[in-house]
Amino acid sequence: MDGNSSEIRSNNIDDNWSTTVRFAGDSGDGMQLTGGRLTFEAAISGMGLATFPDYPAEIRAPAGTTFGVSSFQVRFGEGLIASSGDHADILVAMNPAALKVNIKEVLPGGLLILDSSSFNERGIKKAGYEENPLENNSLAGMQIISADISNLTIEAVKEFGLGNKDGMRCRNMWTLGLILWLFTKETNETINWLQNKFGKDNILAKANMAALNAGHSYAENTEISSDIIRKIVPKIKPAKGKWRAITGAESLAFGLATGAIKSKLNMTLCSYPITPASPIMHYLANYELKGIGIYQAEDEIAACCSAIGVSYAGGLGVTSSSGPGISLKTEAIGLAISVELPLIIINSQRAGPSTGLPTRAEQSDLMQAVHGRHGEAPLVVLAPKSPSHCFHIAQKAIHIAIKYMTPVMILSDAYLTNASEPWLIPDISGIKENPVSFGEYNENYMPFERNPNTLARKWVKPGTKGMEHRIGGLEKDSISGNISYDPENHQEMTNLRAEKIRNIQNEFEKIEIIGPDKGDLLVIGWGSTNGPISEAQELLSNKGYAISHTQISCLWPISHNLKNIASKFKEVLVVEMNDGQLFNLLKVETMPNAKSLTQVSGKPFRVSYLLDKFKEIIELRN
Amino acid sequence: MDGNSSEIRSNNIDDNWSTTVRFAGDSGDGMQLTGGRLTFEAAISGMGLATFPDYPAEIRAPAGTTFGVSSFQVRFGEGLIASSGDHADILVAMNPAALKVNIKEVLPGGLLILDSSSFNERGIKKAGYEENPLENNSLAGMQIISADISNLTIEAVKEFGLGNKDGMRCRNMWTLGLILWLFTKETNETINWLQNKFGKDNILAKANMAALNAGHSYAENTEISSDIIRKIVPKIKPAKGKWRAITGAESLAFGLATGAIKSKLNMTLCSYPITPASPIMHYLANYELKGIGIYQAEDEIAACCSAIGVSYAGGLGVTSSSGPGISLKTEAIGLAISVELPLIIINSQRAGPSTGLPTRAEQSDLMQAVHGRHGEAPLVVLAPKSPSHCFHIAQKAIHIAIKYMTPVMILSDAYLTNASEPWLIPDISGIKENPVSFGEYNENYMPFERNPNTLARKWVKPGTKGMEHRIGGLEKDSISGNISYDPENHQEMTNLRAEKIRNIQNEFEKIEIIGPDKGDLLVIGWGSTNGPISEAQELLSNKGYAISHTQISCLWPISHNLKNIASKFKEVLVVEMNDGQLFNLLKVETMPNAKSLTQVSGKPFRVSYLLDKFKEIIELRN
Amino acid sequence: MSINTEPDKLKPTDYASDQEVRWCPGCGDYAILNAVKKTLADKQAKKENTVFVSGIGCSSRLPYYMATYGFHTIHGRAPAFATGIKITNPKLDVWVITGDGDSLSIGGNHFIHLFRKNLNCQVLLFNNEIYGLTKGQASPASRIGTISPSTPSGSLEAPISACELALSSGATFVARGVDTAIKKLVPTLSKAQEHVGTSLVEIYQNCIVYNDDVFKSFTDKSVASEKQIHLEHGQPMLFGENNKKGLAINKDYSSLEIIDLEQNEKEISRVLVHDYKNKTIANLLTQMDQKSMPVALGVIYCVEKPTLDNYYTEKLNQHNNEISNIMEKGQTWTI
Amino acid sequence: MSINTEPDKLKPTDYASDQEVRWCPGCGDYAILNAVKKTLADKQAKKENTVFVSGIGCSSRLPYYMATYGFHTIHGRAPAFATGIKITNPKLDVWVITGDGDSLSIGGNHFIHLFRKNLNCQVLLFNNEIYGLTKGQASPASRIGTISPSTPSGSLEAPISACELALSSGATFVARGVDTAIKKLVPTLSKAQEHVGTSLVEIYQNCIVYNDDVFKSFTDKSVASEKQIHLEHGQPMLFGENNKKGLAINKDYSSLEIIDLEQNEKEISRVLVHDYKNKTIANLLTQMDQKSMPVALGVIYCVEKPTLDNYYTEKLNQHNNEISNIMEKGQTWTI
Ligand SMILES: Cc1ncc(C[n+]2csc(CCOP(=O)(O)OP(=O)(O)O)c2C)c(N)n1
Ligand SMILES: Cc1ncc(C[n+]2csc(CCOP(=O)(O)OP(=O)(O)O)c2C)c(N)n1
Ligand code: SF4
Ligand code: SF4
Ligand SMILES: [Mg+2]
Ligand SMILES: [Mg+2]
Repeated sequence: MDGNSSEIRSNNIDDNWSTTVRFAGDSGDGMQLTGGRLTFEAAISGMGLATFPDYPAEIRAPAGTTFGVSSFQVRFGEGLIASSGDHADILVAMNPAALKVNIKEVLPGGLLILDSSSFNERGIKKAGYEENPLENNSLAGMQIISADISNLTIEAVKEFGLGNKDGMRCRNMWTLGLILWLFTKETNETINWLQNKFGKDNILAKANMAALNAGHSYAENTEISSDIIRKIVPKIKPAKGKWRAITGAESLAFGLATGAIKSKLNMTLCSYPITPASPIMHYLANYELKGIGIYQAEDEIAACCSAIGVSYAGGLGVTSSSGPGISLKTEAIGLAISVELPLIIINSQRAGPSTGLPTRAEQSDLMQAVHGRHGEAPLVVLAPKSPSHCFHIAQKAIHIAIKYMTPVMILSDAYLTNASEPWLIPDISGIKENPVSFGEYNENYMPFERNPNTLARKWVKPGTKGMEHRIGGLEKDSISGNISYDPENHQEMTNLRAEKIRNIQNEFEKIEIIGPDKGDLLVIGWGSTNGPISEAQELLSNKGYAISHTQISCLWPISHNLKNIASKFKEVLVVEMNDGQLFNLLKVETMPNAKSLTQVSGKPFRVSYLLDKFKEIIELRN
Repeated sequence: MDGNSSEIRSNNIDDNWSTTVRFAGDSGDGMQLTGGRLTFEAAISGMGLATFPDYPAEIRAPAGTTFGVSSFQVRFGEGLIASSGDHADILVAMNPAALKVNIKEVLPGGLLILDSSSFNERGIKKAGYEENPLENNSLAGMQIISADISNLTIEAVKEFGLGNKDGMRCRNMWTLGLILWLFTKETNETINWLQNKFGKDNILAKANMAALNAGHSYAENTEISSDIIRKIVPKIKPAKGKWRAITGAESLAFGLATGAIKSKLNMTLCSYPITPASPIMHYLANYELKGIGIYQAEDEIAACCSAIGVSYAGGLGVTSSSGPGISLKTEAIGLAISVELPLIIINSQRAGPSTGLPTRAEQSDLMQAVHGRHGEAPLVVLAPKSPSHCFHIAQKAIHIAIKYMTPVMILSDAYLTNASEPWLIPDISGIKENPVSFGEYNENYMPFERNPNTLARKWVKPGTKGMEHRIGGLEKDSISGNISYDPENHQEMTNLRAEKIRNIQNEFEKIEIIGPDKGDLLVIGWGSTNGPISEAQELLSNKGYAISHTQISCLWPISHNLKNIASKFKEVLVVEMNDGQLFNLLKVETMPNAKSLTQVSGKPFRVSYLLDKFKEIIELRN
Repeated sequence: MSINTEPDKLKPTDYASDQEVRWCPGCGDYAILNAVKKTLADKQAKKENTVFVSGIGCSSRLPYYMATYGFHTIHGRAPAFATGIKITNPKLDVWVITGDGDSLSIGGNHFIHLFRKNLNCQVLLFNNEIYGLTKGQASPASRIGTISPSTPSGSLEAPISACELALSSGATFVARGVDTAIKKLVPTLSKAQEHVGTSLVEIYQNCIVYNDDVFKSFTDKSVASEKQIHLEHGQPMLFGENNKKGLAINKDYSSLEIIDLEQNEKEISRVLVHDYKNKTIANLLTQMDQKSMPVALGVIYCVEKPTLDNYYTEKLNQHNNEISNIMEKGQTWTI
Repeated sequence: MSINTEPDKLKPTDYASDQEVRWCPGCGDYAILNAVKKTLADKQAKKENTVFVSGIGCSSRLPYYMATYGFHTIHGRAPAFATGIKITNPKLDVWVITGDGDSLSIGGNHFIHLFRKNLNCQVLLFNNEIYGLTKGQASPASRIGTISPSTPSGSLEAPISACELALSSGATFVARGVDTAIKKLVPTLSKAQEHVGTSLVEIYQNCIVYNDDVFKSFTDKSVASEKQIHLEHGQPMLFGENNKKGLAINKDYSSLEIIDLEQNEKEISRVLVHDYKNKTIANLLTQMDQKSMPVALGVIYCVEKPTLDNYYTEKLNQHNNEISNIMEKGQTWTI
């Protein structure tokens, strides 16, 4: 059941052209930036693409050590590009440590681009190698471009008076030049960008341009081994419009803001820093959007309570965190459920338990999201499946929270947060406005009277004359909202709270299936596993397998429809990055005979692994 | 599905003689004490008995108001007495408010004992009655003893110079005297007790004795209506030995202390006050047992962390709370799981969500106990089924926590905490000692190496020379315990943690079933529902129904045996005071076809209600 | 709840909700409730703009008894809720109701951060030096040796002073009152409400059931004049019968001392004049030992500083970006 | 981990574990780690009796680098773990390692209660005025206006002072040091370790990545003598070149002021003599404005009070009851 123990073979992604490039170096080496530039070059060619940065730990570390290596992977090509690639076709390693950490991510026969000058005794020792990997046989079977990138770069920028240290900073541009050449790309777009960034006559712009061109011409000139085949980037036609790359964190931030704006609410994200949830707070802080603010609280409990206070006062309260912080919010979320106020809770899941692996993705907080509170305390749990989908899920969450007066939890994860994909910038003015109608003066107001359709109580904010009332976490009379110790009332309120949430499945009646309506295998996934699953499904489907895929967005309440859908398949497989949590929920709710495929390694599934498992199940059955 | 809406009919508990007496009054009226005395009188007659105090809210309230009423119910008789009675045969109501609150708890035709002097205009109005219930027809069908208890008592104690206020304090003794007479009991035992309590010549002893005797003779002398039949208490022979009454809270305190003593560990209960968990802390604080202390922390998070610190340092760390406090401990419990230290967590469940109904029992924290943490974070969940069973469960929890180096959560509830039953005081010296063997110096010590049988790591406490090591919440190498970001190691550790807990089901292989091994209906319950379920099962069984009952003590891991056991019954019914939480767990784990019977009213099931439901299922099936 | 029938002038009773008050008879909370209602009536506070936010405890039930908006939240966290409320609608007049357990034990962190942030609200701390609602355990405000169910042989730990803690956390208004001294309490509450910033009013509140008479040594009528000093800004710190005693700072500045003016008339010059902007003296006033010194009541400290809600909303008002513009910032490409 | 090969005399490096240190190059944490090792070596502390307990943060990784016992717990809660450890085994020498975020933000409540309870342990607060590990957000110790990812236009809230907060919570030992001033830091750590009770050492620690040079205004060599005052109990509070400056209390006792002895030689009499038992002066020392005044370093406050662990274990030692006796207490009956 461990995706990582499957052996590395071909990428298996053979139907359409795609390629995966991985950049690795010290955090100071500018690998994220270089990867970003290549991503952009692919994007403007109209290709599908997916990127993922990979940090090993939370803190920086001495240069040249393995635990200081950070990397960035980008995959682009034709057709469906939903995952950032199982393995890299090309690895750029700026030093021995980067090679050591990342070599197992490269396909056999893949291309390594190395800075030979860093493979000196000191660098090799720092990386923990016993001997120089370029000199023993350990890289056999790989294609290697080993150039003295350091010196070639320093040489190229010398004329601008940059010292060695500053010169070294341009190594990434030299490398990018070489890679652009590999993909038969010119340097002009990047040069424009550099000039925009630094100013045309800036010395750094000039030095970086010189390094870029040097790398490009180095490749152009015969020095590169002739058996390295230059890859030709195809031209593809995606939808018309203005595009950008978007990460899950940005997409969530945009979605939240859009949802609040369309509801005509001021919004405050109340949060406390934690990896990997913080970027959402950082983005919103930076945007300085009308009516939208962030509040950094003293801890996660305060953050959650403040967010509830925001909603109580008639704003939109949002709170975000990851595992340890979400655990701390448990009690306060229970209050929000009890007083029936809208609240958005974002959990950027990371690998647990406890502090776990803070930078790694996992989906192991689902059970906690659904059942992790004391008492019968139901809420809504949604999960976006891709960076761009975050934008929709955030809006949907707000819509539900307001319409049903309920907390909604969004389960994102460390992968979604940082992964990016191309995004057609939406026309915000085209999104429907849906202003909240707060309760106004009404002589017969009863704080817990409900809308018979949604079972929602009315949202009445302080400041509304004549509607003064009290709410709290003690059990309330089902109409007046006054404290009630009556056993029958408690039963009724328990039922009402459950029913209100159960009904919300109507909002998710349409369950999108990729593939035929019936067949041999239905794969059910949720969240960030969408990438690898959809690719595996498409590949098998193209080969004639009767396989379908649904990635469910609403994890609680579970739609009854799912049962009908699943009943038309011989086998149902639930794929997730935990020990089988959705699988267990589905067993209870709908389908006792589903199977489970899990992985808890902090890393995303590999497409090739899924492919094998799917085939196995289908073939066994037939 | 609501046990409370079932109508009041006969007690249905017809096979053996039993009677239920309910005492109700202001908190100053000494009803708990009076009930306790009657309990004792029943106990020394060797009868089975069960008691339950019922407080409506957390705070006191003005005298004579309905929300100030507190009550105490005792049921005693022959045969199985596992629940404190669905309804009362006799209600003592010291004022109109007490009558108003409790009248619905009395059987039709039951006996009311009332203090007529309190039914004046003021008292009636304070209770919220429109008119005097003694004067309209509202008590029709009831037997009533309405005596001017206040004045009769004041009269009786006058000679000791007690003023009205102090005299009134003796009303409860007057009433007890009357009740003892009803059960053909003499006053001598209570007189002994009063003399012991106050000292023979103490004025209060004398006054109380006088009141007691006055009540007794009042009844003896013709004043009581002749159609009230005096109940004769049968003599029964229970096990030989020294007996006492015990509540769940005391029993847990004794069990924890015994477990620690037998493991040769110092124990600290680290806690923060909360209803209804506090009594466990209070008892342990009071006992002043060798090596056993309590530490009241600044909040529940600190309490849990301190308890982990205690275990880390080589003591036994215990932490106790109820819903809101347990929710706050979530994060810290995850750490205890990650570092694999013993820890006992006691959750005295109360009705939720949020603040809920703090004094009422519910079983709605089961899912949280099993799944309520971020990440894959398994632990062991146990539930005692009766006050005396708490003693065993506490010891078992300690045994498992130490043997497997794991946190164990004990799910008690507000009912178990306060309910009492007779208890044969165990011979502590007969309980096996099982001293912990801490890790001593070992050159090859690896902090996360495991015992191959239990998968437990070694417990090494600071102070042990040569064994210095570091632990923490980041993912650890599966042997050395050093921080590890390796994906495969994370998968392995996840599996190991899960497997260790799963194996603990071996500790609970024998599942006790009451009734035949196969049949029409197996009722599965857990925790404090044991009383009503066992009584209902016994009654139906006596009538020839093929019904069996098992009350499971280990809720996580779920024993595989349960599946086999259940497969021999046509129907399986899971009974619990929540929305079907164990039912859902069992569906996942073992038996997809079980049925569910639930109640979330903050009140225990009524035997009569269960009886009907069980019959219905069996008869429908046959 | 009828909007039209509101009387021209609101009386204290107009601020009472329709819920029956459920404290123990004789509890000091009743008096405080009355003082609060009277304060609101004095100010003719708008019910709809007034919000009582509380944690959990006997004291924290107060919001249910007010005819204003009210939020009975969770234990210790009321300041965090208040923050969310005020940054969303700074016009609301927010009163945080809390107990010594609620604010000094579980809620300690939010308590100190509220003062640090200086949210414009009032905190009424009902200090009965005990956990009332959970039946009388020792709290962090309990004196050493307090006998309680969790400390049957007396509590071990030194009590914490709410006022001192608040001062060190950056509080801008610190005051004290006594539950039943309603005539003094109402003006203090009134000043707290007027202060722009977080105002702490610590109210000594008698819990008749679990900690009866714990403040008797200075609240009892017979000793009140000798054991209480009522501070007035700009006035000398005099107390006792005929104001014949004064407070001065001792030689090494480590504490205040009592000057008996009857015996040392000349030392009047050493008597401090109350300057509620002086933090050093405020600290010393809150640290006075109840046994040997009087208890300082009234406004102990008061300074002005920017408030969080003002800061936050000012900043928010400067936010001018449109989402569509932000989305298009950075690298884009058009197809 | 061999038990037999322990050298006769332990060197600082003998206290290093086998784990590679993983802070950013140039981080102030390295210097503090060295100071800690040196302090232990100076005392020849037993590795097996020494426990480092930390929360979460860059600083909180320190325990992994020590060859003693170590527990890297959860964010903000190290004091609570330390409490459990010390009441179970008071012989252990417990060092709490924490950051400004860990102890002053999420951990504020445990921080103040630790001082209140006076657990016998050392708290080393690595104050870099920023959240390091989570990539540089403003912390409660950050100055107003700090630009960070969560405060892109500058932070709004006033910083909190760890030392002042500790003093008001009942701290019995408060000291300060600077990361790289290892010669001064080691003796301070040493005194903290010797103090019986909770010892706070606030260490100004430079985070080279997210808050570089924030302490430069007083740690830079060129200004150190003018901007630092090293306190010695019983010695006059002199500083500056040739000790030509002194600290005195101002007229209304509201703050300390600098006396330039070069110009006013006579005023030497006003210069305070450091008495580390004087809480008023300790408070003023911790409240000095860094811009106009020197920063107080060394032991600012030190008094003796009973400790929680001692109290607790003494009490536990008095527990003499046998469980079988207790079970039989109260009403029993024999059949
Ligand atoms: C999370 C949580 N922990 C504990 C409790 C139990 N509890 C309720 S009130 C209270 C303390 C009350 O003391 P205080 O704040 O002084 O208020 P008082 O009752 O004395 O007015 C406690 C511990 C709770 N409700 N929630
Ligand atoms: C419950 C919880 N909330 C948040 C975090 C994320 N987090 C880790 S360290 C840290 C703050 C670190 O700041 P500080 O204590 O000052 O330590 P430094 O890194 O600066 O040494 C935060 C917010 C966490 N690990 N756990
Ligand atoms: S327990 Fe104490 S504080 Fe609570 S209502 Fe009763 S007297 Fe008041
Ligand atoms: S981020 Fe700052 S505090 Fe953390 S290791 Fe790097 S320099 Fe040190
Ligand atoms: Mg209190
Ligand atoms: Mg920091």
